[in-house]
Amino acid sequence: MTVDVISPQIYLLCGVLLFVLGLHALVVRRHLLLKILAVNIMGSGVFMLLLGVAARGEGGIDPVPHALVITGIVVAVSATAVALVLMLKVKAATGLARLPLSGPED
Amino acid sequence: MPWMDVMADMALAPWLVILPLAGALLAGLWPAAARWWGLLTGLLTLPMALLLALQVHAHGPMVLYLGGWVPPLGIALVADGLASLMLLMTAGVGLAISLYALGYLTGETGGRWFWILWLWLWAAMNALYLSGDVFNLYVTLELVVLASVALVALAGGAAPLVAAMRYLLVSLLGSMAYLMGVALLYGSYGVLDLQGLGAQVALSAAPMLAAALMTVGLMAKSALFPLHVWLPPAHGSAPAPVSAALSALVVKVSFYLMLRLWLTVFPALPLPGLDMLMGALAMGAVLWGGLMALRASRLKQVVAYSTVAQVGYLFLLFPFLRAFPDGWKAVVFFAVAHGVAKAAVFLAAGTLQRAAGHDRLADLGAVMRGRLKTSFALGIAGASLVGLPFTGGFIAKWLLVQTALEAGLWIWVLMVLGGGLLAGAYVFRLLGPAFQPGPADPGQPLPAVMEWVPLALALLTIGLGFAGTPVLSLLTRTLTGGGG
Amino acid sequence: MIRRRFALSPALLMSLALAGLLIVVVLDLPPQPGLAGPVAQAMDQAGVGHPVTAVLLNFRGYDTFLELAVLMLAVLSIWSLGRRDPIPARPVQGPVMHGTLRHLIPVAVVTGGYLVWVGSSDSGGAFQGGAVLGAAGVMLMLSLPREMPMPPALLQRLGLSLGVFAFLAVGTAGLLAGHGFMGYPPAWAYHLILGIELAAAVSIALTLVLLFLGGRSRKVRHDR
Amino acid sequence: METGGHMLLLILLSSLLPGVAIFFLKEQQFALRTALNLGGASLKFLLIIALLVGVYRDGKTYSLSVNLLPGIDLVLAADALSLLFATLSAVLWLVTTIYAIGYLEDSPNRSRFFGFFSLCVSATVGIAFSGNLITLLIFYEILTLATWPLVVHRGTAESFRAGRVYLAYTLLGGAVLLGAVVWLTLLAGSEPFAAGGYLRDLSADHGPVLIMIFAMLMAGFGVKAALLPLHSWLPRAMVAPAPVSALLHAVAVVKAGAFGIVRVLNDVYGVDLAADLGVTLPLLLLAVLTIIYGSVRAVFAEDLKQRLAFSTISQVSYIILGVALAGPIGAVGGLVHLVHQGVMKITLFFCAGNFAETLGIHRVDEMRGVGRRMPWTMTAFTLAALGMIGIPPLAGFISKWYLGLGALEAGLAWVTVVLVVSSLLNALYFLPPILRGWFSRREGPWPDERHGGGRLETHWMLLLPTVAVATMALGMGLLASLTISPLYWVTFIVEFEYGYDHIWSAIFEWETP
Repeated sequence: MTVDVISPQIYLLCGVLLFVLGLHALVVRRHLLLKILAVNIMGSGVFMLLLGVAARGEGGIDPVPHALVITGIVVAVSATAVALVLMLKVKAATGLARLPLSGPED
Repeated sequence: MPWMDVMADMALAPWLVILPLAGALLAGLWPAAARWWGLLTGLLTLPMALLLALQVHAHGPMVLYLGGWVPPLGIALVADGLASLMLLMTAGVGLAISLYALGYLTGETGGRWFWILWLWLWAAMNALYLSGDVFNLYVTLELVVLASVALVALAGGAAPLVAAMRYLLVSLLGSMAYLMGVALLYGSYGVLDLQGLGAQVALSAAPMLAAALMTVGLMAKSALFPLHVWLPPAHGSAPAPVSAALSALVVKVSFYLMLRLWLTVFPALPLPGLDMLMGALAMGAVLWGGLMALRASRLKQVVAYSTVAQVGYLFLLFPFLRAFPDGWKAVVFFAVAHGVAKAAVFLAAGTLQRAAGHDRLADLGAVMRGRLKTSFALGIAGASLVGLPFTGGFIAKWLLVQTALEAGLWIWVLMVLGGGLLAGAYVFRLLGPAFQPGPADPGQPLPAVMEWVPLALALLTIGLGFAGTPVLSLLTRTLTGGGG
Repeated sequence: MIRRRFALSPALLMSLALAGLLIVVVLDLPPQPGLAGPVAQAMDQAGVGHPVTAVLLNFRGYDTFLELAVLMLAVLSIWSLGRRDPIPARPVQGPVMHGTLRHLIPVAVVTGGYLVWVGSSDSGGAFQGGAVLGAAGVMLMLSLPREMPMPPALLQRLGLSLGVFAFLAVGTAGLLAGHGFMGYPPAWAYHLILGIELAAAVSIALTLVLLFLGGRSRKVRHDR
Repeated sequence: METGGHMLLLILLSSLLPGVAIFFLKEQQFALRTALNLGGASLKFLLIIALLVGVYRDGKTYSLSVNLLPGIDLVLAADALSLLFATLSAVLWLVTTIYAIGYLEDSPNRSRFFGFFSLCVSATVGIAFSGNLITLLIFYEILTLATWPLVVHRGTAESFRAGRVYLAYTLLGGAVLLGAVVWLTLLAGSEPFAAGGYLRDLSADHGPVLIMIFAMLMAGFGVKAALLPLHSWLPRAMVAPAPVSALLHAVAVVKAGAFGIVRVLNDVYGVDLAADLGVTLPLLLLAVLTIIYGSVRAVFAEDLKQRLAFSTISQVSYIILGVALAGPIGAVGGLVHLVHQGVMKITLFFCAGNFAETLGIHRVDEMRGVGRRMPWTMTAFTLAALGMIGIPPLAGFISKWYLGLGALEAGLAWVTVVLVVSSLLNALYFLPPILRGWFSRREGPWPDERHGGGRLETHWMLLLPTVAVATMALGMGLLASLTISPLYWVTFIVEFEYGYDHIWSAIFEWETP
């Protein structure tokens, strides 16, 4: 009984934790691969939060957040793939898999 | 008019998604004919957008339930005054960009990718403007980001690639923040449609946090100072049609979404400090963008920094919204006027760059004298950026000053007027080379369309100078939130 | 190292503050059933038996349609980046890999197909099925790049756009037939949804493989 | 109210369309360009004559309005004051066009020059016919846009510097003006100009705000009118070609500023309200300061065009002084000086241009003996300069006479002292060139003689306009009592503004008590 009540809350908490972890890494890490992973971790956090939200209802599991998560995962996969290829292109062009500290002004 | 009654029953809104998307798919399948699919799309979409705007103006907002499923279960397409105005601007500028690209991209294999990605971008922007659902908006937003990142990277070379990467990461960060906001909203109210959320959102912690996350996320996407770093290299080094599309249209997308959220979902929320924060950043953008535009030595760099500056005005939205319920209309008119003028300036810059073979400002005099139509386009559209009379920019500036004065917000009056002075300084600097002594030389031979399209857009900015009343009246047909 | 840790502290503080805010808000979310009720009520007109599939392919079919579009656009974006490096060839010696693949791939195809079909009534669907099929494709690419014939470009593009095309065609047909954009006639809903799911699964599988390839091809091209 | 709006539109288009067409002409298409220039200028002149006939003989009203924003229209209308300014612009444009064609013979970028020249005149006429403050603001800003290319026309580093300064001042002025006009529109709506103003009802609640707005409006218009702290763009803008200096200084830019001030004082605030708010006295003081300052600087300027520029700074403030006296007689003096100064100053600039173009004379000390070499030009110069000083019966005397009477009427006798001092200073800077020109003997060759050996002293296209405007300047003074004279016209305007049956009744009112 207690487990049933608590478990959605744990999903919610873990979701928040993943989101913030990812956010922190995205800001702090400089290697592009780590940044891309960080975005993915943020995404996982939100998805977990959504699943936790879906499990709270009294009228059974809410299917809409599940559908949202599936859509969200696909979107995240697409963006990740583009980001990875772009990272490789940046590495090929600049020799570094990280962004220069300030923008090139000219 | 009888045909107007017939039109009233027709569902036009879906076609504004179907047409460009079909164009994009066909262009992807037959890349060799991509340019013609692009042209066809532009020619069909503009009248459709015009009809939709007339329809909305005559009959009020149109809401279409997709698949017949009424929200909150289904997703609605909402074509109201705001959406149809943005669609119309996109269609007008989009057609101009397409026509221009026909001349600009001849014989380049890279041109094919431009057409495919550009049509995708167009479809994505239209889908976003019409969407009435916070999660669906997230998906459309990602479509816009992917298409525009690919367009930025299209130029190749280190600077555009780094800019594209930076843009993508900032956008993804923004998307995640937005998505977190969606999750919080759904967790609080169990619905996703804008109207349904707007009816329920009341002052409490979860929607406040959601609003903050979504707003900050979208702010990051729209290159507001100090998150603008990727913009000048991206917009400055891309091919001219891409620069025009990015600066004139894509920048407005996240602005639109922010406005939509605050009009429909969050009107009941006061966010203390947000207006001042946004206003301060806007001020920073106007000053920094203006000063950098004054310093830049290349034509397209100047124009790109001008975009950084003008994005600042868009964020006057927050102080205005807080002070004055109708204040957003001035900002929307500004967005439209800027869209048309900036597209004209970027396309004219592209023509001059092609003709001269470079875009070093100091050495452009001969080509500017040799290509009068383009120089005039640059001058007229530049006047609109400054806010000189008989252009849309003047009406926009008037409305901004009027709104700020009406709300008693002196500091923004000063900012708008001062920003106009900075714009004046860099626009006249752009035009300066034309007046240096020397011969007139049209430079490389170019297709006529590359001269006529910027001029047509510049004349459109003059048209906007007389369109204040109809545009504002269209904007009164905008759905706003009930405020629970 | 110590200096670096000091430099990080503002970001850390911000993250912690956000975490605190989020936790407080999340734990305080009011209990509400979400859309479980409306979905359950509409299931008899949905054409499929599983609520998640009904949401994905019918109630919020437009989301799914745009999501297929995102996938396709990702591939196009990657192609537009124009990578010219070849796929790293790792021909595996010995019978183990080949033998495994020979058994695994038919299983994956059957499993993927089943997942698509079962999605209408149970857990599963185009994405799950497409993902399994895509995984099979990725394995093939990893192990047999030299022997694997790549389909012609037009076929690749067709397969890639199949899902979006099918969705767009059905959606537009609904609009023209008076059921509204993205609307199905209730009697046909099941068949149309299954058709879209199949087309989508094929596109998704192909897309995943192409995303994995990341714009590379089997041969080095020297046209840059 | 919409009667005859097309007339006003035609008058605008008669310079706008030829202007746009001229831009796209090739440099060597001399005949077509000249035909467009002169055709446009003559057409505009004839149209304005027709308008005058329509207004005064047939009693028609002309107006045209185009909607800009809800409640805000772009209004063109013809009243007496606008007709005065428009006629002045049209006449002087015609002569300046002829002069410019002769002056710029064989110089590069003539199509561009005449294109912007025509835009400039269109903007000026637009200012003249503006029926409300917003329209005035719009055309005022367009004027900025159209004159900058003329200032930088020569393309030298110096002209770009002058252009930058010009832009900095005028754009800043435009921004302040925009703020003021928006503010006023928020308070009072976009009312048409009305004799006596339309703000009386607001003064009770919004007195301080109205004063603030007035200050902003004066700053905005004061930039172009070269009021004291805002004047320093003008002498620098002298790098422009002589016809530009002539047009900018005589009509377009500085007069647009002065005209705006007159409009605000007469037809927006109304003289009574302005006097009640206590804003006329500071304006008067500023005008007085500018008059003295400009004259003093002119005395010390050795470059002829610089001297004329500082003289302009001083003389334009006579107009402002006149309306700031807040009485009918002073207003007559100010407004009539709008015309008189325009004609006299354009004569002087034409002469300066002739000296420079024919003999290479740029400095006052180079003018020795020029009277013998160029007697016609020197006569024109002398007439205009003596007029400026205010020697009876020349035009400038009439202005100063009415200004003096106006000052006495307003009980500000000290202003007459200022007028006298200023006239002395005028004499101090105008007499030396006249005396040198006529009575000194030239030693050695001219600095740069170009038009030698012809029957005329210089190109006929330079000489004819000069003589024509000099004759006008003379005529305006000698024939001031005729019904077609500017004085009569101005008297009519002022009677309307102040609601008198006859201007002299004002004088009697002032004399009898």
